[in-house]
Formats: sequence, structure tokens, C-alpha cells
Amino acid sequence: MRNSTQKLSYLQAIVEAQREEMRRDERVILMGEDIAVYGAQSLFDEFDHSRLRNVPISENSFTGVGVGAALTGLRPIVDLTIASFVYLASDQIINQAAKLRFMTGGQLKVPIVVRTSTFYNNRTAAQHADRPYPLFMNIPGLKVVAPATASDAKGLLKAAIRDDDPVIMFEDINLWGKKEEVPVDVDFLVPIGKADIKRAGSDATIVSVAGCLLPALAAAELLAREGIDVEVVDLRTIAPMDKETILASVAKTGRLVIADNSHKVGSVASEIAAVVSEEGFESLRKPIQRVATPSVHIPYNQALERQLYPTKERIVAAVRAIL
Amino acid sequence: MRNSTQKLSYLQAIVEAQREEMRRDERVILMGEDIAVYGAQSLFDEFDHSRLRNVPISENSFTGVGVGAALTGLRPIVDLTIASFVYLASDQIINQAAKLRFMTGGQLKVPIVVRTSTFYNNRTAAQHADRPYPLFMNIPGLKVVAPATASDAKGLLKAAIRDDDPVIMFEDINLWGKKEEVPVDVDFLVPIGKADIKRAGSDATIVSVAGCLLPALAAAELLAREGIDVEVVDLRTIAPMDKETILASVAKTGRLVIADNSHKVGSVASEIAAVVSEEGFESLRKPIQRVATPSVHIPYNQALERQLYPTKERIVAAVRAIL
Amino acid sequence: MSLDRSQQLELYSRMLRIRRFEEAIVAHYPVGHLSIGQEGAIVGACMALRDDDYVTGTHRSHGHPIGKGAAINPLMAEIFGKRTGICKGLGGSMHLTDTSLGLICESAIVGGGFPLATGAGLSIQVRKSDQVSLCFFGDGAANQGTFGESINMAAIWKLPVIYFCENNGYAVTTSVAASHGQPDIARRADGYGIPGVIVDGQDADAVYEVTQAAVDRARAGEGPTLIEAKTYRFDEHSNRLAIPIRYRSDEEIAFHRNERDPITLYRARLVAGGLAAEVEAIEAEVTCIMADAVQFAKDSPEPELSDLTDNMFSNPINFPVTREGIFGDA
Amino acid sequence: MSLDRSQQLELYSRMLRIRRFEEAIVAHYPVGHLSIGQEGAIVGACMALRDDDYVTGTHRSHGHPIGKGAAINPLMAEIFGKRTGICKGLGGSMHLTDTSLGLICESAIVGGGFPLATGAGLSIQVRKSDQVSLCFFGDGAANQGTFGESINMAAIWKLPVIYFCENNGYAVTTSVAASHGQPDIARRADGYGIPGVIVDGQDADAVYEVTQAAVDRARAGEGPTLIEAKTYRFDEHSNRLAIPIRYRSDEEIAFHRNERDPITLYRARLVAGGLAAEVEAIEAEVTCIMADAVQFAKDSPEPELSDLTDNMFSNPINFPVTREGIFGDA
Ligand SMILES: Cc1ncc(C[n+]2csc(CCOP(=O)(O)OP(=O)(O)O)c2C)c(N)n1
Ligand SMILES: Cc1ncc(C[n+]2csc(CCOP(=O)(O)OP(=O)(O)O)c2C)c(N)n1
Ligand SMILES: [Mg+2]
Ligand SMILES: [Mg+2]
Repeated sequence: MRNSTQKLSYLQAIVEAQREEMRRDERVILMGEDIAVYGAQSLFDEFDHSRLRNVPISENSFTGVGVGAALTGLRPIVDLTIASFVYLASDQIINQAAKLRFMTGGQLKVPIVVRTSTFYNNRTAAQHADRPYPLFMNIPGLKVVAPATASDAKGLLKAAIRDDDPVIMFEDINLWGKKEEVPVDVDFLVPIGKADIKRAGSDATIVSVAGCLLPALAAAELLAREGIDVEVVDLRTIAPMDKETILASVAKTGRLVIADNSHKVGSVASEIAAVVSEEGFESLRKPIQRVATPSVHIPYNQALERQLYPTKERIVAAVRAIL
Repeated sequence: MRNSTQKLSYLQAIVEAQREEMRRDERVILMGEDIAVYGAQSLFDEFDHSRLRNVPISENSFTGVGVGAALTGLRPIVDLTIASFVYLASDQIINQAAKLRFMTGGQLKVPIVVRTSTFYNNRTAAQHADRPYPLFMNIPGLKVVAPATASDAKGLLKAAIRDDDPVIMFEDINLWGKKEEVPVDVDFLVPIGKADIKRAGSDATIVSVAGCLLPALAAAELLAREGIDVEVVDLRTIAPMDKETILASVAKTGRLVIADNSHKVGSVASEIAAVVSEEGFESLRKPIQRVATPSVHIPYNQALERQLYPTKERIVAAVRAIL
Repeated sequence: MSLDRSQQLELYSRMLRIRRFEEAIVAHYPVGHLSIGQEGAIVGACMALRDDDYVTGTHRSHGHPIGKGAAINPLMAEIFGKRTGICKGLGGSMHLTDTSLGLICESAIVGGGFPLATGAGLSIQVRKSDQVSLCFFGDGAANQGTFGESINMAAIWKLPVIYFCENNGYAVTTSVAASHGQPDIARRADGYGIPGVIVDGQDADAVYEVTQAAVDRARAGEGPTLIEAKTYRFDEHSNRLAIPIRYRSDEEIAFHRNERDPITLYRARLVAGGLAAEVEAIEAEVTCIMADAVQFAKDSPEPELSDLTDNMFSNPINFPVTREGIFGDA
Repeated sequence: MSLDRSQQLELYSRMLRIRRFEEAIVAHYPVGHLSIGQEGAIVGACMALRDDDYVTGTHRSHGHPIGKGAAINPLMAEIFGKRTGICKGLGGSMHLTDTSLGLICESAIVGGGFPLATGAGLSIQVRKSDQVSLCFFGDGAANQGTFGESINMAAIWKLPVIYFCENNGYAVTTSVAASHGQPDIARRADGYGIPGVIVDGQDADAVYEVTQAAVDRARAGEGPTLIEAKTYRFDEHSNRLAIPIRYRSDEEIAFHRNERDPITLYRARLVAGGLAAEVEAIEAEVTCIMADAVQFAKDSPEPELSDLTDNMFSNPINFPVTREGIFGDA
């Protein structure tokens, strides 16, 4: 049992994480709009419906309701469904969830998890396709995770639910259907704050942020065929960032490409570049390369949209440019 | 008249900018909570009160009302007063103001100015003291300015009011009372998107973001006494950023310190560091140094608060570290 | 204050255009949220508006421009993501916005239209124009904070705004009963000191009449009105979202489709009024319009990368961000 | 459902503690927003609560913990920014939050408390506890979108929440008349299907009675109530904000100070009821408490930089961000 696995999609892994934690701890509740539509329908068969709340379309308030519940003995998971809606709730996330422990001199803890999915590459146009995780790394007091595999999604979500601080999890809708073997151990956790070397290598480092892992690994495969040995570091946690792992990789390779689906200016890639240009400068042999989404909004037209996010081709080109 | 000046405080310069543009163009209106309290009382004597709107405490909606008015023939200035309230309105700013032109295939323009003041160093504690300008640089379609002098405040605000795109202006409450000679020419504009070399130098570059100009200049003065000749580049516009001026300065000095009042992780300083590590890497002789606010919330206690923002001492130390 | 016969025929034509437009989408390019079943509410309201009156809409965006009388070809091309689309293929199914008819935003952010419509009302008042602004929104949207915030602002300033709820009983899978403290959205109006009116949304003439009264009130400077049209969505929430649960009964759907179709009901009224020939002519015409539109959309070119940068700013500065073009990778 | 004599004396004592606490602030450390004039509303409401009931408050935060019965020394030390403060000097004047008495947030973000109080109500319901949650808010806050959003959620789920408006007639310089479609906040309750009650906030007993009825209703599982206490702020909006305009008349202020002071009115009632000696004893005691508290605050140590990092996370990870400590500069 301990070491066995089960084939699950990314979304199923998320649902299983919720199921296991709801079984384990009756303080865990799930709130969101039409939660059955977003994968939770099977939970209704098992749990008291008082712990499964379909909420009205009131993002700032239902997120704040989650915060209030977290302050008073529950451990809510608030599903904000689509990440472009997170701005509506950002006041309660930033001004309340992130600050309340500090402002009360440590009297309170805020064990809330806010889930939200980046709905890009899906023909939903500019008001649905944002990838706004960079905004939250600037906010002290928040933990921000963005898994790129089903196992990481399960393990990070479980760790987030057990964590006593507010955690935002950015999911990637393009990965929802992707299946892999996922550990079944109910205590399988992925530590928040640890990046993961998904492929070891010595010639260059690619740090992939959130859903960029797949094109990053594909780029590494392509380059490997030419004998170029690339290390792929999956960031997994955006804040607090695992600088050690990134700096250690760059110390080894001297070359850094960062792949990030968010808009380039003010991206997570920018923060990583800043950290390395400050603390890893001496190891850098070539300019850092950010491969990100250009600073335009997301169009409805699918052919255009598809070109905007980092592809394996663009990542390969960026690595080549600094070899 | 053309070249004459008048002694004005930073806040007075803002009020004069509004007055001049309201005189010049009757489509300009001013909206905000208790606007008289925030400097606009003298405008009530001169203008039709229909153009001066005290609004209810409804940040997301009154900002959106400004957007709706901008779409239909007015040029609203929306005063969001304290920058920590900007999260409440960020949905209308990000999902509507920034996106509507693009989403309608260019049918609409959105000539709105959102003003807001960073209320830090003022004993107002964590829920009032944010400096959230970094969040908005990640949003395509927005222009973001942050003047550090009365003249720049006047000229940038006037340019913003005349600009057909949405502009957010971050003011600095700590500068509100600071007086200087300000041009009186009603067509005095400071171009959006141009950084300003406030002090030329050749040994190192300090890029100052928003209110960090004063400690940056003070640091340069201190270093000058030791014969160290520092260039101080005042960023002025956060987005779209004037990369040319920054890269040219670093090409000359080879050394870069960035001073930014925002929290360090995901700061404007991070973006500047990323740009230089990517496009100016070959000129860099030493690691980039970010001097910013650490990733803790702002405490009420004044002695503690004061230590958190970049000081001339910390900037001097950062420059020294890379000489 | 009733519609004359030619206006009634126009009303019928626009309802039918919405229906056939969406049937064409389902057949040729199945994206988006359909307004089928809600045509009476939409067009009844729009008939009370002038061309220069403003409208904001929702993710369920097809009906509003058609109801306002927009040309069909650019709307169809937009659905297909083409460069000849009303939004150049950048906006798409949730955002069919034809500004030449006063449409200023179809907001796919639920509740996002309240402030925009209110701002248009403010603009009208400051410019001393006699336009009005109408805000379409759903029952679900009424629970967004912008609802009360915006209506209150319109109330205190007596803005010429009509808040028009297409209450189709559900927000995705969530019923009004499960998400509203009490089921009548219009009853919230009193809390802001403005009139609230409930109307049968399947009776387009009735919708027209209450809307016209609200428009008259607004143009007279007497302020906003909240109208709630009780209507029904015949199809699923969206063509593209799989719904794993049953949240309304087959009987309920069948009842509305069979007994409460606003187009069937209106057609019967027109025919009873002796307009059978005119009705048939309209039906033939609408069929042609849609066939043409689908062909136009299919034949139209795709937008290009440069359209992205070209439509970002009215006044581009330091943009595109890189000399190399849009991406700026190495 | 009236208070007995000892409870009335406690009510009087708490009102007086608020008044004297704020007078001490003005004398010794003039920061913040004063509740002077509003004590009847605050304490009247709190008397209906148990120690384990939850309360959220506002930027005008001093009255709520004192009304709930909190120890004065840590509150005074917090005003002085000291480490012995209830929030270790990190929260300050707008955030006097004593969680040992169920206070969970004094939100200086206007309207920020609505969801938090509602969330506490949800928590009570899920945990099957018999606590209640009371949300203090101002007339200005009622225009924040969270007002309707949160009340609606409490209504549909029948949460044990009391939304208690301290309507002091103004939000900074903006009158209720200038900012509300109609002036009675309680009248908005009907839109969410819940009871709305207006009470004279200067009559502490009356406030107690309506609040107790709402608390009973909440504990019985019958859901939320909206209470509006009409009250008045005697002093300026904030000790620290210069107000360059006159927005209320001297006569109006004088009338409330002279005729409508909740403490004067309550004292007269107690004295008329034969409690003069008890009242005087309380007055003497409260004077001592405040003198002690000011001394305690003055004598207390300042917080240190390490208090900042120590209070950020329950479970710090990779934190502080730099090995060198908090700043991480070179
Ligand atoms: C702010 C926001 N939250 C959630 C959604 C997801 N969503 C899209 S449509 C919808 C239901 C809207 O219901 P209603 O307002 O009644 O309109 P209807 O779909 O019934 O026309 C939801 C929840 C969204 N688009 N925007
Ligand atoms: C979200 C937000 N907007 C604006 C402010 C600035 N502000 C502080 S108190 C206040 C007035 C609040 O009025 P009311 O709710 O009536 O409370 P009162 O001050 O009268 O007690 C305002 C506008 C704020 N703190 N938060
Ligand atoms: Mg609906
Ligand atoms: Mg008030």
C-alpha cells in the first residue's frame, strides 16, 4: 500500500487529495461555484453536504467566508475555478488572508487553500485566459504552488490543506486530463517550497514554471538528441521560492533559460532571473533567457492563441542561443 | 509664461494638473471618496459639480463606472485614494479597462486615469501601507506611472489624462508635502514611458523606482563625497518600461543597484534585474543588487516600520558591495 | 405605449435571427452560451432603445447585438474567429460587441457589466445627452457585489440606467432558490429606493412595455429602474462545458420548450393579428441571412499576429516590447 | 428579555471604559478613529453575546473589544505600539483584536468584515456549535459589494450571523443622504429575505433587546438578522486626518453631544433606578483602570525586527527569505 500507485489524471488526483483530506480531518470543507462541474461530484456521495458548498457568484465574499471559517476552526478549500476571477477575490486574499496572522500579532492562523485553474489555450479569450500567479508572489504571507504533474498536484494540495497558512494553488486546465501513476499512500505529501529536478543535466538549466514543464521536458529531449544535456528544474512552489535548488543548478550549468506561461513583464521568470543575477551572477556564463507569453491579451482565435505560450521550439531556441 | 515656474508641493502639483486639464477639456471629470479631503476642495469653486463626484465606498464599481464613462465619451480621473484599496478594484482595472480595447478588436478606447497613493511610513499598519505597483506591470494594456517629484507628478498626470489608454498613477504620500518649482505652462507634459537621469555618473547606476528617488539621490551624494560617481535613473514609468535608458546607463557603468519600496519578491526591481540580466548581461561587471522592502507585512510600530523601506544607508551599502 | 405592427414584425424578426444564428453556430462552429429561449426578454427590451442608447451584456452575448439590430455577418465571422469578425476574431463568442449600436461590453466576468453600464449613465448625465444605458445581466450575476454597488450609485445620482435581469432560473447548475435569499431579484430594488418590476420574459410585448416605461423614466431624469424578466434557457449552460449532474428535470425543460417558447407565442399572436404573410416573409429572409453569414464567415481570412499588437493600445508607447517583434525571445 | 441590574451596571461600565480609553488616547497618544458617541450601540449589542461568540469590527476598532469585555492594558499598549499590546504593536489603533473574546478581525478595509463574520457563521454551522457571529459595520461600509454578497450567503444557508450597522450618519465627510439610494440600511434586508430592524443606537437597553432577539433567532437556526442602530460620532472622522471642509453643522454636533449622549442618558436611567452609588463606584474604578493602562503602555518595551518575521507564518518555509536576515541586501 505504502508504495503502490494508481493511474489518475491531474484533475482526478486533485479530487482524490480532497477526498483523502476530507476523510482524515472533518474540519476540511470544499466551497466553490458549481463544484460538481469542476470534478467534485463524487464527493457528494461520501460526505455530509454541509461540508460541500455550492456558493453564489460572489467571489470576494465566498473567498472571505473561507477565510472567516479558517479563522474559527475549519480548514476550507475554496475553489475559485478560473484564474481570471481571482482579481475579484484578491482583496480578501491579500488584505485579509495574508495579513491577519501578522496584524493580530500571531493570535490567529489562517489555514485556507484557494484553488484556481489557469484556463489558457482553450479559446475562451482575454477575460478567461489569465495566468496571474506572478501577482501573488509579491504578497508577503502567502504560499503559492503550481504543480505540473498529477502526483505533484495531489501531494502539494494535500500539503496545502494540512498547512496552517494560506496557500493558493494554481492548476493548469491543459493538464487536467493527463494521466500518470500517482501514489495512493494517504500520507503522501509533496513539500511546499521545494523545486524538483525533473531531469538532471549539465549543459544548461531550464527552470519551468507551472504548466511549462511539458514543453521544457520536450525541449530537453530534442536537445539531448544533439548531445546537449539539459537540466529541467520544475519550480512547483512559486512562493516561498526554492532558491537553493535553482542556484545549485545554475552553479553547475552556468546557463539559464526560464519558461513561464505568464506574461513576460513582471513574471515569475523575472523573479528567478533577478535572484540569479543577484546571487548566482558569478556562475552565469551567458545572459539569462526568459521564454514567456508576450505582453498582449489572449485572443479568441485559436491559431493565434496557441502561438503565444512557450513552446518546445521557443525553449530550444533560447537554450541554443546561450550555448 | 512658457518657461516660468511656480513653487508647488507634490500634492498641489497634482491638483493643478487636474485643474488645468479640467479647464482644457470638459470631458475630464474627477471621481473618488471624499475628494475634498484628498486635495480637490478648491476645484469645487471652479467647476460644475457634475464633474466632481464624491462616490460611495464601492471601489470595484466606482472604478468600473469610470471605465464605463471612459468608453462613452468622458475622460475620468478615478481617485482610489489609498493603494491598499486597489485590490478591490483590480477586477475592473484588469478584466475590463486593460482588456476592452483588445477584446473589441480596437473598437473602443479607454481613456481613464486611476490615481492612488502609497500610504506607507505613516503608522497605518498592514492594511493601509501597500505599494502594489508591481502587480500591474504584469498586466498587458495598462500604463503605470509613479512620479517622485512635483514636476513629474504634474507632467505625467497631464500626459495620462490626455492619453487614450488606461493609466494608473501611483503617488507617494511621503512626498505630498514636498515643494519645488513646477512649470506653469498648461502644455507642460512629461512623456509616459521615459525614464529620467536625475543625476549623471559613471561608476555605478542606481535605478530608483517611485518614491525611492530621494534616498537614491542622497546615497549618490554621500558616495560622491568619497569620489564615487553614481548615475541615478528615475524610472518614472513602470510600464511600459524604458529599457533603453536603463540599458544605456548600465552599458556605461557596468554596475546596477535598484531601489524599490515594494516588497522584494516580484518587485519592479526584479523586472529591471531580469531585463538587464537578459539584454545587458555583457555590460554587467558585478552582480545586480536589489534594495527593496523585505517580505514581511508593514507593522504599526513606527520605529520598526521606518526601517523596512530602502534608506540611503542601505543603498550606499549596496553600491559599495559591487564597486 | 405599445408597439405598432411594423415594430412587432421587427421584434419577431430579431427574435428569429437570434434563434437561427445560434442554430447555425451549433451546426457549424459549436462554441458558447446560447440565448435560445430568452429571445423574448432580450428583444422586448431592445425594442425600447434607440440606436444610440448604450447596452452592456454578458458571456451569453449573441442575443444582445442581434436584439439591438446589428448586422449578422460580422457577428458570425467573430464566432468563427475571423478577421472580418466584429471584434476581428479577438473577442469571440462571449464578447460579440458592436459599438456602432451602443454596445460597449459583453462581459464574460459575471457582474462586470453593472459598473460599465452605470458609467455610461454617468457619461450621459455629464454630457447632458438624452441617451439611456441598459445593463443586461443574469440571475446569478445579481449576487455579485457590483450589483448593489452600481445600482446604489445610479440611484443617488438618478442616472438614466435600466438594469435588466434575464432571470433564466439558473447560474450554470445552481438554481435561484439555492443561491438567493429570496427568489425575486426585483425585490432588491426597494433597498436602494428605486422601482423594481417583474415581467414575463416569454411575452416580448410585455417586456417591451415595462422597458419602455423605464426608458421614459430614465430620459425624464427620474433615475434607474430594475426590471426582472422571468425567462428560461432551453439548452445547456454552454456548448463547451460538460455537466456531470442533473440539476433540472426533463419535464421542466419540456414544459418551457413546448408551452413557453417566446418565438412560438409571439408568432401565434402575429398570425392571429392577421400578419401570417409578413411572418413567413421574415422567416424566409432570416434563413437567407444566416446562410449568407455562415458562408461569409467561412470565406473570411484569419487574423494575424500583428493584429494582436495593433489592437492593444490606442497610443502605443515602447510597444511591441521588443525590437524583434512580439515574442522577444533570443 | 431585559438586562438585570448587574448587567446594566456592566453595560454602563463598558460604555464608560470606551469613553475614557479614547480620552486617554487623545491625551497621551493621539491616533485613530474614536467611537465616542457610539458606545450605546456597541455595548448594547455586545451585551447580547457570550464570550465565545465571534465578532468582526472596523477601523473604528477600540469600542468592539472593550464592549466585548476585553482587558484594557493590552489594548492600551497596542495603541502605543508596544510589544505587550494585544497585537504585539503590529496591528495598532485600527486593529484592536482580542481573539480570546472571539474577536477575529477589526478590518480597516471598509466592508472587509462582512465575509469574515459570515465565514465564522459557516464554521459554527458546520461544527454544529451554538455560537453566533456578529459583524459590526458602518453606514459607509453598507455600500461595499461584500455587504449584499455576504448577507445573501448567510440568508441562503441560515447562518447564525447578526449584521450590526453603527449608522453614525457619515462616512468620513460623506453623509448617508449623499451616498445611499435611500437612508435606511435595514430596509435592504428584505431583498435577501431576512428581517431588518432599526433601533435607536443611543439607547443601549433598546439596542440590547433587538440584538438579543436576533441572537436568539440565530441560535435557534433561523438565520441572520440585519440591525441598524442610528447613532452619531461626536468627534472628527479620525484624529489624524485633516478635514478641510465642513460637512455637518455645529448645531447638529452640539445637539447630539448635549441631548443624545448614550452614556449621559444611560447614567440618568441608572440613577433614576436607584443605582447612584454603584454608578459612582464604576466611574472611580474606570478612572483607575485607564491610569494604570497608560502607565503599563508607557512602561512596556517596543517590539523588535524579529517580531516581524516571527509573526508572518504559522509554518515558516524558506523564511526569512535570506540567510543574512530580514533585509537580504548585500
Ligand atoms: C466572475 C465570474 N465568476 C464565475 C464565472 C463562471 N460563470 C460563467 S457563466 C456563470 C453563470 C452565470 O449565471 P447567470 O448570471 O444567471 O447567467 P446565465 O448563464 O444564466 O445566462 C458562471 C458562474 C464567470 N464567468 N465570471
Ligand atoms: C476599502 C476602503 N475604502 C476606503 C477606506 C477609507 N475609509 C476609512 S474609514 C472610511 C469611512 C467609513 O465609513 P463608515 O463605514 O460609515 O464607518 P465610520 O467611519 O463612520 O465609523 C473610509 C472611506 C478604507 N479604509 N477602506
Ligand atoms: Mg441565469
Ligand atoms: Mg459612518
